[in-house]
Amino acid sequence: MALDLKGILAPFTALKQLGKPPHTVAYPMVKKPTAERYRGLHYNELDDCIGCGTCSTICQNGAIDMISLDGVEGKTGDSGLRPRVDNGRCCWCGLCVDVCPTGSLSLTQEYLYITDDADSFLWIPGVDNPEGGKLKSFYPESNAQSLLDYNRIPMPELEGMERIKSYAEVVLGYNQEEAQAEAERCISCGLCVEACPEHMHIPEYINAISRGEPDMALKIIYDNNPLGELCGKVCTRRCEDVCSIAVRGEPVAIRWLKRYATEQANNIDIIREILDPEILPPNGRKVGIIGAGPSGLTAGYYLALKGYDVTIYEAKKHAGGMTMYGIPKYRLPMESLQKQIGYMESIGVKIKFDTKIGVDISFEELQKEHGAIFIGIGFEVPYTLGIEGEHFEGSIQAVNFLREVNAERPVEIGQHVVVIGGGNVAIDGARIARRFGSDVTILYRRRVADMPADWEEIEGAEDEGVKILTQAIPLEILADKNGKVESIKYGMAEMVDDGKGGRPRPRLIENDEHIMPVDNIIGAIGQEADYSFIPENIREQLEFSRGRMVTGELKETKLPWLFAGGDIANNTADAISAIADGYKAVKGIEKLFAQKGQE
Amino acid sequence: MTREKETTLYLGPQHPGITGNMMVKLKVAGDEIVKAETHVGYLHRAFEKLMEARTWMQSFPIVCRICVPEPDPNEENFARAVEEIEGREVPERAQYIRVLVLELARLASFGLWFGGQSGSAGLYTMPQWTVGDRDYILDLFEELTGGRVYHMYIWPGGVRKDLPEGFTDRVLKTLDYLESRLPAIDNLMFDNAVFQKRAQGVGYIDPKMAREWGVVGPPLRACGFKNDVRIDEPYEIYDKLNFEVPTETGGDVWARALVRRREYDQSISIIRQVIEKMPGGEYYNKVPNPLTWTIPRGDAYVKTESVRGEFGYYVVSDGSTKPRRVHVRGPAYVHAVSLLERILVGANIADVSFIMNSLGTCPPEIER
Amino acid sequence: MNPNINDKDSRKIVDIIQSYAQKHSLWVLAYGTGCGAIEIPPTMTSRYDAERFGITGRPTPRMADVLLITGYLATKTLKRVIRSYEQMQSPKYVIGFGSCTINGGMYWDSYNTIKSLDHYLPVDVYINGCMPRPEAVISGFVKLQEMISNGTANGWEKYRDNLDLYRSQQKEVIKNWQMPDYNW
Amino acid sequence: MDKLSVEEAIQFAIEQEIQAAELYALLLDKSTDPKAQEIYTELRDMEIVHKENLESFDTSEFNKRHAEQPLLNLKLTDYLVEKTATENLSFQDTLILAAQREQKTYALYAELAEKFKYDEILYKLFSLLAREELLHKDQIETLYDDTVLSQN
Repeated sequence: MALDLKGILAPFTALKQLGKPPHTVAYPMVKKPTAERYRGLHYNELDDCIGCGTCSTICQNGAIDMISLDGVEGKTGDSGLRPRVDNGRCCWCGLCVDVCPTGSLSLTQEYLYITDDADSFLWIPGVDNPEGGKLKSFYPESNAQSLLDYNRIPMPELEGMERIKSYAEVVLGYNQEEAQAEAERCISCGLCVEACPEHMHIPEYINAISRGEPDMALKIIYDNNPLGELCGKVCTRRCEDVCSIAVRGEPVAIRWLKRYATEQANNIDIIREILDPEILPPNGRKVGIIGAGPSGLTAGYYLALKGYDVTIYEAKKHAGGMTMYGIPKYRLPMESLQKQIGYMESIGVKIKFDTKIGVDISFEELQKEHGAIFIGIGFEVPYTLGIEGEHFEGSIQAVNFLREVNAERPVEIGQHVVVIGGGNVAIDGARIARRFGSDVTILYRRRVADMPADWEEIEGAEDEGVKILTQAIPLEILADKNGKVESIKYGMAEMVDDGKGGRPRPRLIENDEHIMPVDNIIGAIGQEADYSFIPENIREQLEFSRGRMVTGELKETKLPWLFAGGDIANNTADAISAIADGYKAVKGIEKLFAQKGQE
Repeated sequence: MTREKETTLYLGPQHPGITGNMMVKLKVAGDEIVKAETHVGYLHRAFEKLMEARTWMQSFPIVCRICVPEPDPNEENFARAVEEIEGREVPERAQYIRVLVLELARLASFGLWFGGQSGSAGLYTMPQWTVGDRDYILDLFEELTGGRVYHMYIWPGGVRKDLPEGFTDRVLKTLDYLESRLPAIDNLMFDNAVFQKRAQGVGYIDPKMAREWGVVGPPLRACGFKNDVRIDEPYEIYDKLNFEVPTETGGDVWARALVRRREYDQSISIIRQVIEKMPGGEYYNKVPNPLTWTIPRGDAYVKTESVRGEFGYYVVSDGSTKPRRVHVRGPAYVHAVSLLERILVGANIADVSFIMNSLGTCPPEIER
Repeated sequence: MNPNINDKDSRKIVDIIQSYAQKHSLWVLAYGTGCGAIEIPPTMTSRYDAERFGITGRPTPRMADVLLITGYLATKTLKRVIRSYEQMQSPKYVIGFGSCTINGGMYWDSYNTIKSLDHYLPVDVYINGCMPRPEAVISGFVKLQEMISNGTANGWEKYRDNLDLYRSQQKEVIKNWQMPDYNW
Repeated sequence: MDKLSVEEAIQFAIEQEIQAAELYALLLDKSTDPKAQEIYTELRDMEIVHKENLESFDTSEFNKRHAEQPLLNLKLTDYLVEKTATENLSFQDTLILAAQREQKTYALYAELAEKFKYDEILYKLFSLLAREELLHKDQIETLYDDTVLSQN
């Protein structure tokens, strides 16, 4: 009988397995770490999160809802909400991470969540795993990996040196393709609506543009802003400051999109045709508005739509207020403003030009004639520099300078110009002076980052060759023997923190003085209102604070029939706040008449 | 031979031999099947309907759930259909990575098939080997995509993330290991007389019938037809690769097993070629904002060769942010519903799961 | 069995020994109900080797202790699952796999799947994930073992005691109820 | 004023405050600008509060009161044109006037402190008063910085 040698030896081949490392993972004694990209439980960096809710929107499982948490306060640009994930819905796809505009949301290498309670699977990332940041695994490592587009479609503009040859509009505007592409970047989080003083329906009109329906967008814009085109050109756009895309990229060009939508209707007839406004029959109630600036026009427009008999009294030749006389034509062309105001007049707003209250018509008369009065006179009187030598010839104010230029009256300006200030008025003054061919330097007491002017304006000014000298405090204006400005003496400043969290304040450094030869000095440090047209007895009944009229929620003053809005009644002093004031005052005036009717 | 009394036998849905959640109602005379009727509907989740309520990007995580053992062809198909309607270019590197993922998925799926096919013949060692080894491929997937089974990696415009550093080296190492295991697998399964005897002549599909019934994939190739989407209508970069389409003429379980075994070798070779030729550059052609992303009006039908055969997606867009209609054509529907009923007639009860495995039945994909 | 098994003080020594034995031989009903079933083969085979814990698959409900609901349940499957569950011998346990069993998961708006498994069956342990990794599956079993040893895995008793409630909820989704009565 | 008791020193300071309050009250009466009126009212009320504080001043609490509060000292008054108290000052001029008045009072107290350096208590008292004035000047300068110089 042959010995089955193979049969005997074959089992011993198993011995060769002895030296090998084990194939079996001895879990749970040995825990194999998950991959660096593993998509496990969520983690959220609560401080970075702005509660935009995009994760909640993209989640196809409806697994994410936004809740308010203790210790998380809502503020501008932060809804105060934070995502909560239902782990009984989540499929760990990570789309929420890919669309998170701030990059605060991530998935972790942690995956275990075992319990006997089906109701305990609601998971607040960042609260339930505070240490999760160390285990972050799935997150967009760069903007390119995110699903969102962080780069703005560049706005076509005139080239810097080309611009200063004329007053032609600098910004050329998007075409349809560009507008649609830019509008598609919006994630409709709505943080901008909160930041906008007028709470315009921003995501709605942007969505309409992205669908290729600018007419619809125009309707949405006119819903609460009758000066959409003006805002589309010159708004201070606080909406873009809080845009959630801006956390990691460039904000959606909300202003340019509004501009695109409003410019599609290029004459009054087309606007009327698109909007097809419903004008209520006259109700016999008369409202007088002092000042045809943005706030007065807004109030007038919506009141007229509601059947009120509205008359606006304007001291100057044209309506628009500071937007007409203070904003250079290369930003806001005359035709654009005329078109918008013409449309308002076409629906029944009456404007009396060259009518100054207290001169052409007395305040008392006005009061007698109208059931309610709205004051929207704006800040037109400039503050002086308050330094020695301001009275010399050649030292002027930007507001006056711009007014003269916009009114097309002859203005003379020298070769070397210094503009003092860092607001939009100063930049406007500087850029206009450039168009006279002057060498322009801006003297500003703080840093460029502190400038209240729009960053695009500052960039535009730099493109046009305006020099900016920061942390420079004007000390004295020196003149030649004819009393004409010859040079300016300025000192350098250091920035000090006031300990209250405000912007740092400049403090003069002693004995660091310089002298700059100059032909003209344009002051643009700020403006105030002139209340002298209001009779003394009425003025005494009103309340003022820091140069502004104190008004309530619906812009009502201490006197029930008197309303105020615009720069004189808000702290922000820009067109959109003025429009918001006008819009609020409409509600206030309606309420007033409703109460009157009841009595 | 006297005709035995006919009995009705319900096989499944809860039955260890059935490859998933479905049921076969058998009429048997003794051990011989007289009539077979397949019952499905246990896994219907209404994918095609759900996608109509989801945006294009939201549809992407859901498609991979259609076929559990091999999700990637679904992702690739959906992405390619969307790209075709929109006219979106896909970077070359992304196409290479896609093929790498598809072929790795094929290997992983073969690992399950080896286990299932021999397991249903009583060779219980095999699943311990091949399903265990499949896990090394899943580890690679985890490293590349962040997920073990559902990768959600191939998406419209390219792939989601770039290859991690040194990833291709680890792929090659895993391939070497898998190849080193093949002699043992051959020894246990393909050179095993018991298995050969068991598989030969069982579940025979006539070549004519295969054509008429729309059989695809390995079952079709086992009938002598050299049909493979990767060759017939090359997608991604398959036309730049050099590989063979193995065929057999037997038409039975054994022929199908041999076809699969040889495809396994081909897949390994494809992955090696892909890694060798992998170009640099971009891996993702960014799509617009997923919340507002619209696809122009149009439709597209795209196909992929999955491990079980031809997979097709028909996608219709009405120009909105959501698909108007997505229709999925999977191989399992043909194989496991109508074809199975036919070829089970005359087989033994013990052959049911054996044949089902050889057809690559995947119930979740039948139902969707 | 002692009906007060979750009252630790009154547990008899017999129960403690019994639960010790039970927790080390958890036999699983091999019924892949949903897509989570794909992670069962790796768990059971050589890489993660759940047999180390005495966990192994069984072909029929009558042999099994644990019913794994591996993901979504279509209403048609639910009927079979209920039948399988009722055929299992007490004590028996249910493990819910992944998001779908907790709150509907991916298919939360699908017309053909159930959303919350515990409306229809008493679930002892839920494992998070879509789908759970083999490690998570094992952790789920470990959790179940713990619950068995301290006597809190008593979903089957809950089912028996609240049969009417469960039955009414089951019948809400299963319209053609043609099943034999649950016979203890 | 070569020798001075503490009580006399406090009395002197109180008189200063009264003078200031009277001046502001007078200007308020004559002003017609509501913005300037508001500032005058505030300044007058502030001086009256100071006066009251001084009246109840307790030398034993001396050290306690000497709490350090950081000074900003924006030095605005150094280069702004000097204003005189006339009838109809604008809002801007009112602020400048007030800041300059505080600056002057500060200088006065600083001088007195220097003069009575030999008397520890008097020195401390005048230093404290000087510092207080400087703080007021800070407040007014900050207001000026916030309102008038909002864009500069």
